Amino acid sequence: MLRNKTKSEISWKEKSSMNTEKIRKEFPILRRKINGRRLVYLDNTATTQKPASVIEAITEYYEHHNANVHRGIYTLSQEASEKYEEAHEETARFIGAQNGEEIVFTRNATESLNLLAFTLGKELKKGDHVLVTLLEHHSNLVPWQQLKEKGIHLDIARVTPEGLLNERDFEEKLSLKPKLVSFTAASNALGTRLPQKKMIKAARDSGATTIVDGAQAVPHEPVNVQKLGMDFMAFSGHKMLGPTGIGVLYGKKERLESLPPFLTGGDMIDTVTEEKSTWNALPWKFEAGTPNVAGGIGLAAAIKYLNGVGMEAVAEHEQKLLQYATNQLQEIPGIRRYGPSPEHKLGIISFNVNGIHAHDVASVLDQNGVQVRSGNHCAQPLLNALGIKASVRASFYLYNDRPDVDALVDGIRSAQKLFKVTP
Amino acid sequence: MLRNKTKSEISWKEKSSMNTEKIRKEFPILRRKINGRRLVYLDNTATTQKPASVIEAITEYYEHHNANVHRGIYTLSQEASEKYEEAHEETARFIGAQNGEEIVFTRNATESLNLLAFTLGKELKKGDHVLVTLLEHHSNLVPWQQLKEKGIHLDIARVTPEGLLNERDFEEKLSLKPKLVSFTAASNALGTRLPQKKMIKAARDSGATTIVDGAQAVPHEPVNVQKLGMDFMAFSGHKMLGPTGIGVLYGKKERLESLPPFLTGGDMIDTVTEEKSTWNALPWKFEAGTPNVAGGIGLAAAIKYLNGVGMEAVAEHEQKLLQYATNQLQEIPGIRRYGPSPEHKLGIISFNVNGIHAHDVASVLDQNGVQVRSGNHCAQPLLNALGIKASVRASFYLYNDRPDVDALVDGIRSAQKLFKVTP
Amino acid sequence: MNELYSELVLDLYRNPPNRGKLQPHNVRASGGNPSCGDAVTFTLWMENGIVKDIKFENEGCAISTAMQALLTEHVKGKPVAEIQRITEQNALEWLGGSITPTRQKCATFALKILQKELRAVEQRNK
Amino acid sequence: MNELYSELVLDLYRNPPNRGKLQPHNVRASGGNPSCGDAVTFTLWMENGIVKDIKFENEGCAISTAMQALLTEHVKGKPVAEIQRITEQNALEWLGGSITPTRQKCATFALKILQKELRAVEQRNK
Ligand SMILES: Cc1ncc(COP(=O)(O)O)c(C=O)c1O
Ligand SMILES: Cc1ncc(COP(=O)(O)O)c(C=O)c1O
Repeated sequence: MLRNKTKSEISWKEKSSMNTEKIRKEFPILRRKINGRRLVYLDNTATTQKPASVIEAITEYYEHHNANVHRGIYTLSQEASEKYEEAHEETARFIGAQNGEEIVFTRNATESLNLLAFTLGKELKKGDHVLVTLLEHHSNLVPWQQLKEKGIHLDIARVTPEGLLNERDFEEKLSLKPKLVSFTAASNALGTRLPQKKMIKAARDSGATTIVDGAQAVPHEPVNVQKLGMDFMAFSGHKMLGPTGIGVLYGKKERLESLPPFLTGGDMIDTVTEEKSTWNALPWKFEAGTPNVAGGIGLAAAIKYLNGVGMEAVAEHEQKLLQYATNQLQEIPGIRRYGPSPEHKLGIISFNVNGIHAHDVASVLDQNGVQVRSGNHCAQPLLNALGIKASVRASFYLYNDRPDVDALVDGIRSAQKLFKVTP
Repeated sequence: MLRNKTKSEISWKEKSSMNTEKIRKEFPILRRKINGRRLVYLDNTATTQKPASVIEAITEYYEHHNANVHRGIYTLSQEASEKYEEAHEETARFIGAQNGEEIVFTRNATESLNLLAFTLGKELKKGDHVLVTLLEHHSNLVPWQQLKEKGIHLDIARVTPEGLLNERDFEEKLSLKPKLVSFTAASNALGTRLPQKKMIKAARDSGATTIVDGAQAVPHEPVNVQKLGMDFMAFSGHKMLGPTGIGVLYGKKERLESLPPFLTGGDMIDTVTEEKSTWNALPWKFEAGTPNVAGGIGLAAAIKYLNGVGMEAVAEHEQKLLQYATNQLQEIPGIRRYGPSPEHKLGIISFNVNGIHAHDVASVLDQNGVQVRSGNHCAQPLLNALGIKASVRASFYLYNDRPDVDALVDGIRSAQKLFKVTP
Repeated sequence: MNELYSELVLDLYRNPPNRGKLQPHNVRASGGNPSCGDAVTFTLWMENGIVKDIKFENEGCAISTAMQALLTEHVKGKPVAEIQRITEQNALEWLGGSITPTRQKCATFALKILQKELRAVEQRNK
Repeated sequence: MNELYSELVLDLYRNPPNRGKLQPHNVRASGGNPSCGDAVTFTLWMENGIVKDIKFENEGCAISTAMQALLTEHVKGKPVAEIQRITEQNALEWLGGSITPTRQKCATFALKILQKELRAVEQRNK
């Protein structure tokens, strides 16, 4: 047993292209103890921890450059504006957009998707179809449900029993000629990757506007929007090492241009008379009021950090951890895992322990310093379809390592011992 | 001249209940130089600087407690949730609301006002009236203009030539029985205070729902929503020492309860089926997606800072600076000031220098380290009505002192010298 | 000893008294904590404002199951007025141990569901 | 010497050449920079694709006024093709000094308005 562990330890280090030890030192929170134990943060699907460089970028902004953007001609305002605009450019480069005009900063992926539901929704007519999948986070389902008031039909492509997209069903529902097709690049509940490129092509061929919920893709793998070809994509800064309160809506320039504005008021206008108003240029037309300047600058710092590591390396690291964790979990009796096999997934493991409720597993893990999510993961319809009420979810990011997985496994075993369910 | 200055210096110090010198040390950015000069930040209407305690609260959060809120049962999530909920309570206490259920965190005042325009707007019918004033920021005008599509009439109460609200006109327009009356507590362009309490009472008596844009009031004077009695109030954290990306919508509990949700998705829901969804409790029903947790915690730290100084003291300090600045500016020939006399205003001075465009004044001031706004201050209709295209605006906050005003005056004089317009 | 999971909680979870459906029953109280998928249904036999007998069926974690079992034990034979006086704090104390804030909802939601239904019954009988 | 306000800028602001309305004119280009309230109207006499004469009326700051005056000086007598080749960078260089980024829009918006109108004229004449 000990021999074995040492062996895999070595091969792991040799194969890994990333220096996790160095990375871990750059995340101040990882020095913290939880209940006297090493903090093992495994809720990366929900939100991620921040490297010192991101926290410093925010501090530096407030200590040296803070001012309102766009409007002042004085030095501070000029500096703040340049940094904030450069954050749009940095984000554009990161996802392969043409330039910062195609990048709207919102609060989070949820707001980005709502912006689309409100503005694209305006153009829809009674009887029109919108197509999503059963793998959506509530944020890419509930906004579209609201359009039912207007007489829009919401179609939901089904999943296979393993939790993959039922591609045949998706194609069949495409034949209803939906005006909009909106789907997630990966499921936050199960980790399932969707065949993005194929789905975008099929949807475009059938004449639909395509929207990708990239909240779980952009943080975890290289994404190039021009290669993928979707019209719009939503994601969240806080899920990719960035601050809370900053999200992104990517849109093809011509699509953003033809969209009506969403929120209105200061900064997004050109001229205002008592009667009516005209709109500012992209992307400002969609950023009403004083934006989250520090948030945008923090996001740019997060992207720089990710670029420094390399998104290929991030994806590879997570895939390896997932493989390792899957193997380790297989050794524990009485575990039910949900979702497809590792090669169809992001670094997410969703499971239950026989005889122990998901919440109790999470609580015992917490007593061991291991932070995992339990519940329905904001995907109630998917869990219903799979016949589960709740599951435990562990999800990985670049700062997680094998000791984290080992702590998870040890925690599960001690939960089984406490609840006396060891077979 | 020198004798005089010394005299007023003494009386100033005696009268002032605030230790500005100490306060200035608590704002790291004030140590900065601009173009080799002392930073004189006089664009506080647009946004404010942050004390070290606010920056530290954000850093502390990211370094020790960062996690998603509401959803996790593990230690970090529990800590983050408690801090985020406590931020709602702190904000509620600050404005005299009943409790945190009445406090919705948004991105900024603009989003708060849009939330109301979208949700209250839903209930309006063709032919209904909405009443605002000509003193509004674009953010309390443009969202209501959008309702014209639905056949709603937007009435705008006029101003007097000095820039006060024309109260008779407001009353006359109230007799059109508007369903909603939304007005700013103070004009960001001129500083004019509006007779809030009287206006709220008159509007309520006529049966209207009342909305106050408190973006310029809450940071600068004690505000008690229960005493004032409005149904809703909007304001922005970044204008009151808080971080960017966090704003507030206050609403009476029963009003917020009866309002439909605005943005939908994660966190704001209770149950979701494939067909439909039900909503979470207040205030979460209005906070869709992962909120700006660090922003909320930073805002709470800002409020604690303001409470430490005392809002009465803040208001008094600004009024004294305004008086001083008004007197000093009166001594410079060739200055046109806009707006009413100091006792009807917040600490805002709006002016032009004969023979020099507002932008050029601002640029020369910037060369002297003085950061002021020039332009239309997001209030184009008001400036049009007053027959001005642009003005220079200097606005004060608790960290400004007499040397700041003196630098403003010196800067104006050097602009006059450079442009050879000294009479 | 585990702080959150006292022996009492674990025992009640494994062998909860009063689990099942009371037949016949004349009051039924049902609800859930949708944020975590927990659900409970109480079936009661009431006479003259007194809970003569009560059972529960549920889907939930150890904390919520243990609490629901304890709750049925506590209310059996009690008049409604007394049941309405039970506070969340009381209920948490029954459990012993220290229930962390995020788990308190697991513990207390069933009490609220029961009290709400008993209020509704009283209203109907007025 | 002031970095932003060279003697050239200040002189042009105080005594701008070509200010006024050209009468008669056969082309008119008008627009503004609404974010700051600046506005300009050019009136031109064009023959065979050449700007024979040009004047401007404006409302604006020293930088924009100086630039508009310089622009009229530069384009007078020039064929449209040459005018279209003027870049923002060229224009900023005419001003000497160093125009800070926030003031560059003051300097360059008039050039864009003029070039846009000349393109429209060409389209019409095609
Ligand atoms: C796939 C997916 N979409 C959307 C969201 C919503 O993101 P946010 O809460 O940042 O708006 C999430 C977050 O969990 C997600 O995983
Ligand atoms: C009176 C008033 N209302 C609304 C706003 C809009 O605030 P924000 O840009 O933070 O949304 C401002 C900001 O200048 C303001 O002064």
